[in-house]
Amino acid sequence: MLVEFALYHAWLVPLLPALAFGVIVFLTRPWPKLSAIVAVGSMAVACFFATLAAYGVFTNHEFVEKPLVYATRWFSLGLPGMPEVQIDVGVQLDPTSAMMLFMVSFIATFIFLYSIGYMEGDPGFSVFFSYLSLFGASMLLLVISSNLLQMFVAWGLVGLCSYLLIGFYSHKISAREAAKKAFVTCRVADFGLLLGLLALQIVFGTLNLTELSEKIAHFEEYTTFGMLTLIAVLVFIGPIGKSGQFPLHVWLPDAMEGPTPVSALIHAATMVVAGVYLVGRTLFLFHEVPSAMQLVAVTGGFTALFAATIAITQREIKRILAYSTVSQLGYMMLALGVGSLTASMFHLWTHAFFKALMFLGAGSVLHALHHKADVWEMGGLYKKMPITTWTFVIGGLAIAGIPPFAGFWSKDEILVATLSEGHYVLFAVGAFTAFLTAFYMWRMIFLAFFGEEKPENHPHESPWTMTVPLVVLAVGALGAGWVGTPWHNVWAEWIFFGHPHHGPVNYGAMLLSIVLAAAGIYLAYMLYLKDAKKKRARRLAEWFGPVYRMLYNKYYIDELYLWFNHALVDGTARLMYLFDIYVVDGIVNGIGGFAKLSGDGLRVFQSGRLQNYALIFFLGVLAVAVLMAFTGPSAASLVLGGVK
Amino acid sequence: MEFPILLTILLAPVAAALILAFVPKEEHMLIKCVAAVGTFVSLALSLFAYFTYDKTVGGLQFVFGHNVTWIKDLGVTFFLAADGISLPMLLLTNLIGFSAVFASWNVNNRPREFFILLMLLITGVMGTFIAHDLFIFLLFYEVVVIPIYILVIIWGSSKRVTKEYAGMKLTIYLLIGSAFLLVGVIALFVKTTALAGTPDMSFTGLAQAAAQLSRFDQIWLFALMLFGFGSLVSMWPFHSWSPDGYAGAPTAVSMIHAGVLKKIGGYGLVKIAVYMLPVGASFWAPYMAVLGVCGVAYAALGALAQKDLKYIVGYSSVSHMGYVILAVACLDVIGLNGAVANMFAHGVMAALFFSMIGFIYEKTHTRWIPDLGGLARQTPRLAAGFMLAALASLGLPGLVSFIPEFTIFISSFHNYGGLAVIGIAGIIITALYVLRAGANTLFGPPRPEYDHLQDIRGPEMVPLVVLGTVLVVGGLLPSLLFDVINSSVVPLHAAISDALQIGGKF
Amino acid sequence: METSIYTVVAFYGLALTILGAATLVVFARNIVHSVLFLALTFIAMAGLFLTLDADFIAAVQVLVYAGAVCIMVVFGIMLIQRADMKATNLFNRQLFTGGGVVALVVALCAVFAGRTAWAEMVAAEAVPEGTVQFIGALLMSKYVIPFEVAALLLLVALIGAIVLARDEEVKADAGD
Amino acid sequence: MLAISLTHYVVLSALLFSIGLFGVLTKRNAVAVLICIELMLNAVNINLVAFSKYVTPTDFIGQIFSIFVITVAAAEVGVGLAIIIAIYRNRLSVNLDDFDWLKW
Repeated sequence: MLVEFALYHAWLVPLLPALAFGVIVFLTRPWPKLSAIVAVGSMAVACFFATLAAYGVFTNHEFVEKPLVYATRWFSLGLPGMPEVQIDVGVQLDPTSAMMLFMVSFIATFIFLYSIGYMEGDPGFSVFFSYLSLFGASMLLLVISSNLLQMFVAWGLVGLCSYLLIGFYSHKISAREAAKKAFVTCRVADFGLLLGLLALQIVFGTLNLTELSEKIAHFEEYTTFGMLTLIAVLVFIGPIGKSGQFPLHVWLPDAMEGPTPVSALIHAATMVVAGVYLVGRTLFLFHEVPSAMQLVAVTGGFTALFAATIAITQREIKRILAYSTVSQLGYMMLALGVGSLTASMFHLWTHAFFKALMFLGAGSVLHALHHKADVWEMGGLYKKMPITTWTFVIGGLAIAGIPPFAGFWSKDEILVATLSEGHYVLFAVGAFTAFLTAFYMWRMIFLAFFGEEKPENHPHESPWTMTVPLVVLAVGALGAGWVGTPWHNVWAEWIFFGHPHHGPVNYGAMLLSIVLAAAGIYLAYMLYLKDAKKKRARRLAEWFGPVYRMLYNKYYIDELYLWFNHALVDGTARLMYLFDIYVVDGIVNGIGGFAKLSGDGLRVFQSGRLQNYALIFFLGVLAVAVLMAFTGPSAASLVLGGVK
Repeated sequence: MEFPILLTILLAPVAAALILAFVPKEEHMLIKCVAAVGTFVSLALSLFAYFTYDKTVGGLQFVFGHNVTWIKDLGVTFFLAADGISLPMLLLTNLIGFSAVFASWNVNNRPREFFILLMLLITGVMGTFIAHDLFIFLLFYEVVVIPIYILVIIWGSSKRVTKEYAGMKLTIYLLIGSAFLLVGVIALFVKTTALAGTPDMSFTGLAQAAAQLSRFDQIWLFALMLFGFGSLVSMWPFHSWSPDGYAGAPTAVSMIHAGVLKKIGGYGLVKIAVYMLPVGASFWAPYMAVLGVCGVAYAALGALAQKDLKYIVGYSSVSHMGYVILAVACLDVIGLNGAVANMFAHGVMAALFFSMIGFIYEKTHTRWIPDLGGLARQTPRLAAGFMLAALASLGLPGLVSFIPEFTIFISSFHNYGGLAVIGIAGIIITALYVLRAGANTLFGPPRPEYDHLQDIRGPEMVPLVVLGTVLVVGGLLPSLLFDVINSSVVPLHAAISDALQIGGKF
Repeated sequence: METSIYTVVAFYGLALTILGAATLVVFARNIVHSVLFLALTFIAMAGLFLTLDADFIAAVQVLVYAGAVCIMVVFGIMLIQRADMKATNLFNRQLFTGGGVVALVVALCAVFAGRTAWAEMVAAEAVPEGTVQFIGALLMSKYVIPFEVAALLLLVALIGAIVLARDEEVKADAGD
Repeated sequence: MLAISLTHYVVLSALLFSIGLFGVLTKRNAVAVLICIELMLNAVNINLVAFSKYVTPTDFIGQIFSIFVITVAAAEVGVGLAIIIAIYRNRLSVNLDDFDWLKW
């Protein structure tokens, strides 16, 4: 009964946090505690409904083939009977969206809870929770959208929340600039996505997901140019920005300027995977276009490796995690690119748990160390912060891909999918990235939590509101992958594209990934913990000087963009402005000046002297007289205007 | 005879102005209250009209005075009527007019004259939107120009250009535009009268007679009207009055000017030029599209180079009007819908933007971005309003301007392909300059010299509340806006396409 | 029409006097001399009117112009010019342009004069003797209204002249 | 040959008028300009009286007209001199070159 209600009222899930946003902004803002209760409470209720809805979906196999869709008209143009454009808003529930609905609301609930402790005493406490609630609402709306435009709206709103939350410490110039960068970068990507949506609307006349998937399946290309290819590429530009794929990943590391719960929720677990989710939702489109699939896979694989190499050299704890997020998102894209929705969504699911966990852990550390972010300045935290440390270690094991932690199963699934589709190069890239991931993650863990204690630090364990979410997420990081083991893959039975995929268990790949992960951890152990005194790491960095510097400076991509932005865009702008004031306005003022000049010219006759006027008057009389004398009176009367 | 609602809406501010003339000039509070009541009556009635408009029937409603002959020999009647295109504009005028009164709450330099002129200005603008007679339309348009000039040169402010220059430029530009328009209108009237036999100045009458005009006539008449309405709507390259004019004008005038006055151009383009001269419109459409796109890209880049807040919004409004031109150039149902809706959306957003900038200027005495910063800490409500307007300006989904822009994009992408892409790319630049302005004004380290500033409160909140509500509600429920517009755009488009088929094009 | 030799001589003599005196009016450098030559012009003009059988006009000319106007101008000059009377009546900067325009006027008049068939206009009758009674009767009957208007005009001019020429201070006291 | 016809008077009148005009246009002294206007009016009078004699000898139109002209001329001189005196009192000058008040 209740399940039924939740299934058919799934729009309540985003609506509740949206209401919380309104309530906090207009009513409870002066009372921080109350605001927090409203936000967490509404999210918890939303999570409850989401769980029920997800339960309803995952107990009924009909929804796999035929998603539950209910929608209403948002607006339409043209004749009421046969509109030229009709956009619906509605809910589309299928296993993928139900999974996301549950995951987002679940993680959001705990991160909201965590924020109560983390944001304690901040002057913008209520505002923070209002933003968080708005974000929750938008993200949940995005997840259940049945229409691409509706999704785009939610997509824009999560971008807005991301902007507001990154720039939450708005008095810091770095935060302000990071927020702006995030928004503008995503805006560039949204431009592509918007074009893609427009093309879809124009070609297929609808943006409803279900209708589109049917129409595209029966779409035959008549042109050689390939409308579908174009559309697919355009649509993919959106996820490139939102999910931090190369080359639009630059905003994501900077986004760590926001409070840590924000990084955990938005920039690790939920919003950044929206791009992956979108590609997953529109996989019917990409599936028709092999070259677009290729693009997705290559972009994903490259991003995974690229970000991992940068992460090796970074020093700030959240920055390392950010590059790791970029890298993991690359994995998800890679999985989509090779056509495996199963593997991609699986990784998305497990990643949400362990990455949120690690960010919250990092937040706990920062909270304890008063926002000292450099891992080299930490060390030995495990003694004072046991819960944080051990949950963080679980996260580290999960992301490195050590069985039976969650990350192992999903990463293995991706690698196997890549291999089985015959992408050997991408497989190699993925495998190497797995090694790098294990290495840089454990580098960070060894440096921050183990090793020698630094006397100037006075860490302490965080309050229960912060540790409870850590423990819950650690359980998730441990067990979330068990639903998709190769031996009994429940996950693949529910979430797939086309038909469920059941390959044989690939022990070779599994073994390889375990070995690589272990090797990475061991290497990190050797370099940073066991022989830390020998300063091998420093010497290594010196040997590879230019490479190290290039990695440390993130391949100078930020500088390139900065140059592009300042020199080209601003330069053109200034040029245009000068053009405007000197040429366009010059012409306008020139016309005005011409009028003034001719006035000045005629002023000579307006001397103000009586006799001068008399002279001119007589000249006029003479002219009329001459006219009459030499042309006759009729012509003169014509000139004089009908004087008879 | 039913209640003459349009006439009442039109005359409420006039009545307020008349009462104001008898209020002692020292009674500042009373003066402002009278102005507020006058505009509120109009606002309430126009809301009522908007929501009682029968969308299923469409067409002209609330007809008044179609049989009140005014000038018999010219066929002029005092014909007031509203349809789905004029109602949003009327509502917009009143929303902004009402907010503008409160945005000028702190005007203490000769407030009585200020508010009388403001009331006349609002009346003139409303008149243009509900007139269904071309002569009356032009008459109300001329009523608008004079108060604007006086308001700018007395209550304006001099920055890069002096307020006298700004006021002069604004007025002369508008008058030149209207002079060309007048020539076009007279030529149209003379030609249609010759064709139809009896003089008729009503829109419908002119349109019916104009259908028989030759293709050549339609083309040059449309060119005149395009120039006239184009310079009014700040179509590139006839836009340069707009940034200077707004920068020089007092807040309320900037609000009304950017919010609604500019829209008279777009409205006239749709409801007069395109409606009466469809063949000419289809000839000029590609050129219009090019000018529209030029305007979008050019003005967006221009805004990027600005450091004065009002100049940014001034250029931004030129850029947004580029979208309107582009949409009108599409000449289809989606584009025309988008054009009208975008005018509404931009009006609300620009008015909110200008009112917030007005408050910033009033409090800090500067609009120069490098001198500002960190205001979000000292004046959070002001910052919220500013950001709301900024986000609407960059077309954030969920706010009122997104769906209109989206419909414009559909239609222009469909009709003009690559050209439209350049226009759509404008959203990136828009985001860049809007966010830059917002960030540098509101965020960053707070400045100690602004610590004493008071946040907006009381009457000053009205523009934020009224316009902000419209921004959000219009964004969440676009059908509120589009159903009304659509009910009149569909028949208008049907008339156009009929004419085009007879004209042998298409 | 035949004219007596005396009339011819009188005409040419008077015409030369008029033109000569008028030229001297314009070219004299002393304004008082100009006025004296003006008086001479007026008197010669009165003679010319006699040759035109307009004795009444001739009388009026002598009375009004040579008498009243000249005296009035002299008084005016006396009120204005206080210093040396030499070089009080010079040309301004547009001497040559003015001369050019005048030359054009003369030329044009010549053209018109040459073109017009004067002889056709001339009526056969002669002017009756004693014009005064005729003019008097006409002024009191047919032209009575213009006559009265002229009287009114003179009255207005009289008052106007007094008001204008009054002293500033007196005006300030009496007026505002 | 010796006959004095209408043409003679007309030519005389034209010449006198031209002299007067020349004076009006070129004299610097306001009084002189006034005098020259009198010359022009007199030239007109010659014309009027001459036409009265030769064209309408019995109607006296021209003569009566010239009486009115003389009346107006007298009034004009009176008012004109008054104006000149008033100006002189204000500006201590009757030099027309000093005055360019006819423009704003």
